[in-house]
Amino acid sequence: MYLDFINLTTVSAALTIIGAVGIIALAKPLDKVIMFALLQGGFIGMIVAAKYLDVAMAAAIFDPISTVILLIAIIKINEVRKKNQESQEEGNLA
Amino acid sequence: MDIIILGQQLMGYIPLGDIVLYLAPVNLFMFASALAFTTLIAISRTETQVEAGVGTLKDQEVKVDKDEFKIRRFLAIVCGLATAGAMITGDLFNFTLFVCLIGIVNIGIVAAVKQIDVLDAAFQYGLVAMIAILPLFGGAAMILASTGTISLLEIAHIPTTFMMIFGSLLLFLGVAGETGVAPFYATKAEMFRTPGSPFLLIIHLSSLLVIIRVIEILLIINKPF
Amino acid sequence: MANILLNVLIAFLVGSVLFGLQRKIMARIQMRPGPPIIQHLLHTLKFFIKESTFPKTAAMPFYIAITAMLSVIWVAAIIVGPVTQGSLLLIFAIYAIHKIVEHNAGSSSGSPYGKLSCVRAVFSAAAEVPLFAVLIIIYFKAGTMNIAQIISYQAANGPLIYSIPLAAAMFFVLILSKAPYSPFAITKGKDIISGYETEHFGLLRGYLMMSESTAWYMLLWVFLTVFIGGLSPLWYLVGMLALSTIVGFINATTPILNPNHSIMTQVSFALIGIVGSLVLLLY
Amino acid sequence: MSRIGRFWNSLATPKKIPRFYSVILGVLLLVGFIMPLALNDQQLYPRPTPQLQIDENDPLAPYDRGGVPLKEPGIVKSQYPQFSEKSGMVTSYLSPIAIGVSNTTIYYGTSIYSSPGGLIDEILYYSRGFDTILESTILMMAFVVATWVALHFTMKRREEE
Amino acid sequence: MSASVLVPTVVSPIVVSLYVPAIFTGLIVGLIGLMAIAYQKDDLNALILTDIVGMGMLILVAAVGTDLAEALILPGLVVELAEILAISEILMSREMRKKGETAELIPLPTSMDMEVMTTAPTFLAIILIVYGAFLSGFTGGAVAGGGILFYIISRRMRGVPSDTWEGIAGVSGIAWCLWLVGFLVFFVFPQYWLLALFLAAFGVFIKVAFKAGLIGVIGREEFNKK
Amino acid sequence: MNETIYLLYILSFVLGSLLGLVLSYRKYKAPYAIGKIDIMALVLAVVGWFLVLNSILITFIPTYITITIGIFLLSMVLGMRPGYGRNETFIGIIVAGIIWIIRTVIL
Amino acid sequence: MLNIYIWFYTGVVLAILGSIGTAIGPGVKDPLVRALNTEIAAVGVSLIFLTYNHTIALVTYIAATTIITMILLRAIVRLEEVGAEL
Repeated sequence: MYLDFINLTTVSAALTIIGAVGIIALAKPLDKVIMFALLQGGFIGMIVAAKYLDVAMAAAIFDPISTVILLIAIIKINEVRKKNQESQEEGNLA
Repeated sequence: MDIIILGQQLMGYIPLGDIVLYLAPVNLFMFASALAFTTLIAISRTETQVEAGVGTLKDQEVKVDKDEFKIRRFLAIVCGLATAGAMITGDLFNFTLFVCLIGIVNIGIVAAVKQIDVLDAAFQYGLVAMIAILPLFGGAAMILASTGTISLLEIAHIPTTFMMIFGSLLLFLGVAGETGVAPFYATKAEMFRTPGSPFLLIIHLSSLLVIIRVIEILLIINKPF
Repeated sequence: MANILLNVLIAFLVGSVLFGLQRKIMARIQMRPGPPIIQHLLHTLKFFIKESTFPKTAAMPFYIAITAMLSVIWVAAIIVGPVTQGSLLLIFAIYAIHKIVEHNAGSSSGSPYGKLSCVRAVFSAAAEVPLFAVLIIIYFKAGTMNIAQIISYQAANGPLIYSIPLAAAMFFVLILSKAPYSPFAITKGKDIISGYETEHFGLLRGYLMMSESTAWYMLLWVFLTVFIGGLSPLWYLVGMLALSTIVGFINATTPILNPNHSIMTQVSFALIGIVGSLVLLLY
Repeated sequence: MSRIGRFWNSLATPKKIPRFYSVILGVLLLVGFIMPLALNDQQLYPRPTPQLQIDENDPLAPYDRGGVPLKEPGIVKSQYPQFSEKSGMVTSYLSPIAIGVSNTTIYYGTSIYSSPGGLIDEILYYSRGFDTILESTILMMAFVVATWVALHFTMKRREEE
Repeated sequence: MSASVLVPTVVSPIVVSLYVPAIFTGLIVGLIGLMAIAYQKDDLNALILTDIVGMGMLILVAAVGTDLAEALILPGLVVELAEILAISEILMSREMRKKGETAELIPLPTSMDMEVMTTAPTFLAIILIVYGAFLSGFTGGAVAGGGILFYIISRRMRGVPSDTWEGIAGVSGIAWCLWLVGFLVFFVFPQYWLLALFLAAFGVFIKVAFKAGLIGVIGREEFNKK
Repeated sequence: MNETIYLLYILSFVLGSLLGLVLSYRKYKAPYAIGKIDIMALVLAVVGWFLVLNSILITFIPTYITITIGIFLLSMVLGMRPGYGRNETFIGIIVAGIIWIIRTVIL
Repeated sequence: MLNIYIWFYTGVVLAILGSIGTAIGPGVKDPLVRALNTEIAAVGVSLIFLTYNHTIALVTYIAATTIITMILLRAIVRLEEVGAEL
């Protein structure tokens, strides 16, 4: 009878909360992006449970977009930081 | 609709669906003066600031260059119109939107300048303006929740509850932040150090007129009797 | 129409003479002979026959229009106040526009002194705006914004100055901040020459000074009307003389404050006044 | 006294203002927790219980407010019905595509009602149209400001060098 | 479907019972954001935190739970977006002026050979734009704008001619006017409400979509003045 | 109507001070006069203050005319150049005040 | 009906958790981490919208969040590039 509680809504709720905790707890940005996918997955699940499929579709399309934007930013920022560090070391050497 | 607001007979109203603009003497006066100043701004050129040069005996002229002049004049006119609108609107939410428009345009007017200090002040003012949208819309929403309407003409008949007082306090703080009045004035006064007096006028004009208007609105919402 | 003209003339003359009186009183307190009482009026008139010049750096139509604007708004204040006894809120709106004009008269010339005065005007507006709370307190007490109704309320229930003394004190601070040489007069402090008027010469200066006198008269008139009630013209005159004398005493004996301090003092006054008045009202 | 003076001076630094403002606002928000808060249930434009329409398999859920497109107005409870003559018509309107979609599936109500016509459009464009003017003007002004700054400074580096 | 199911006379009891928790959530979220800003020394972090404060506002408005509340969320959302856009630009401009223009020219990662970047953008952008056009209005504008933005940002092609830029900005200005006309038609000629509706819906759609798209162009940082 | 009369008073005050100022600059060259009393000014002051405070006593002229004249006269003394006309004004006020007190007490 | 409560309270938890995470979470000194953490609160707010059936607002919000994220990340990257000390 406890199995009754396992439906789309509760599973998605669990997913989102795991995702949220994961995003906060993991320090590395790339790990965060992975957990972010989990969070988004749970969120879309909930919208589906509410039977608004068009909203779920929009959310599903925007999900990868935000992920890609996040990835671009993370790659870029790592590059910038590496370069800054190098130039700083060069400065130290000089 | 024969309504008396704060002891003033309405001189007329402009219905735009649920949003009704009303014209009472005070509102009309402030509306007219906002428009008058806006016209003045539209036809004026800017002043040239003369400052003592460092290390020489010569004076240094600080001018507003042409690009900057155009954009700032445009924003100033928009700000003037928004102020004029905020004076006569009879709808709480409409008012908050006018105030937001004033806030963002004010930031824009000073953001076009080159001095770092002024830009810094503009940014800090922008931060306050952004924070202020919480009390601004939150207050309006709270008044909506407790009265079921956001038309000032209707709220004028509804007895005050604690929630309305709280909402109106939030609203007031929101307007204070969005237009930068005491004691959040420092950011604003810094912005006035840049040349371009006619455009700066509108910043000050909007904030003072909006404060008067928000006092009127607070009195409409909170009825002491 | 004639009535308006009459009141404007009275306001201008009385305001000028009161300013003169105030200077005289300050001078006497400071052991100087001081100028004749009529001096301020003569100054004002003198500017109308002086040559007008315009700075090359000024923001043009604006620089001139701003003086006209100042005159217009105070004439409007007289129409709202003594002539038609309209809404108090309107007078405060006019006061707000006065602040704006003051600020922009300063900045439109391009002079650094005017600019400083302008920055200070913005500062001080921040301090004077809380004093608008007086309005709210009056409304809470009298239940109306209409000057005529406030007068009749006072005729029935006694002057408001007894029931809301703190509001009266706050309003007095507002009046004080508009008086020349007052501790709060940072926009016209002598460290920035004549503040916003520095670069207005001749006719324009004349208009500015004329409007200032009118403004002073109107502020006193509002104070007397709102807190003491409808008086006969003679008693208005006596009240205005008394207020000007008190202001003169204060101005003669206090230094001008640093801008930040001036504002925060006023804000503190306002805070104490608002909280105190509300407590009194609820109590 | 001098400490007060210094405090007053510190309030004049722009950088402190947002912090100061947020502290004041925070204190005011704290007051909200002890206020008696309750939703007045007599609201304008009330909507059915959440999920009610979708559970009844209404193809237009959750925005179905009745009415026949172009013929009969939908049900709206606006503030001043006397000022909007065609009140309810926009609510009931469905564009031809929307009608097609609604006949196909029951899960696309949101899309149907955010294409031209529908309740939100009625509120946003008709009864509270002025709000939308401001809203999009705000967006436009923010955009004007941002692009001006961007074009004149943050992006235009190559030519200047 | 009875009329009471379609539109009840009062707000449903569930919404009323959820009001207090929702308001408290809004207040708590706002409070956390505000306190964090109060302790924050860093301007950029303060800017990010104002986003949280804005969310508090959205919750407060949403909690009313009527159609009107939903219509009021949209302006709030737009205001938040607009202000973040303007203020972040000012912050950047300030810092760059302070530092004296030492920034790199290329904003995107130099080595960005991800598979998604070559295949996904066109597809996603087309879906979003078509869907956005179907939705129309603000919602549609935001959706389609997001699509355009994503497309522009992930394309390799660099350099937007100044004319194109001004052209797009001009179109969105015209769309705005279109939409004002629509608004006027609603009240001046109520019998043409359908025309007004379409003017309004598509005017706003075009405007918002292009504006969002242009944000993407700013994001590409490259601007070639020809 | 009431206000017109007050305007009249104010105008006469202004004109009187103006005249007094001009005349006193003509008459006195030294910046100060300590202890000296100008008989002419004394007469003006006494008459002026008398007329203003006790206008009722002169029954054959409307009061506003007497007050206007009185204000004109007293303001001539009051408006003299700095350092002059002070003592005269005080004496005038005292004399007129005594008469006023006597009048109110007796009548 | 239970579903509504689950959505609502999950939304509440996410919004509060997200804002706490944004305010004082581990490593939030890095603006990138902070900006990422705001996404949690955004999802929380979305769920609250879903509870009240504000679906059109929800769609708009999802799109707007993406745009806001992009604006914020752009600012972060740009400032990092300039080497700004705020």
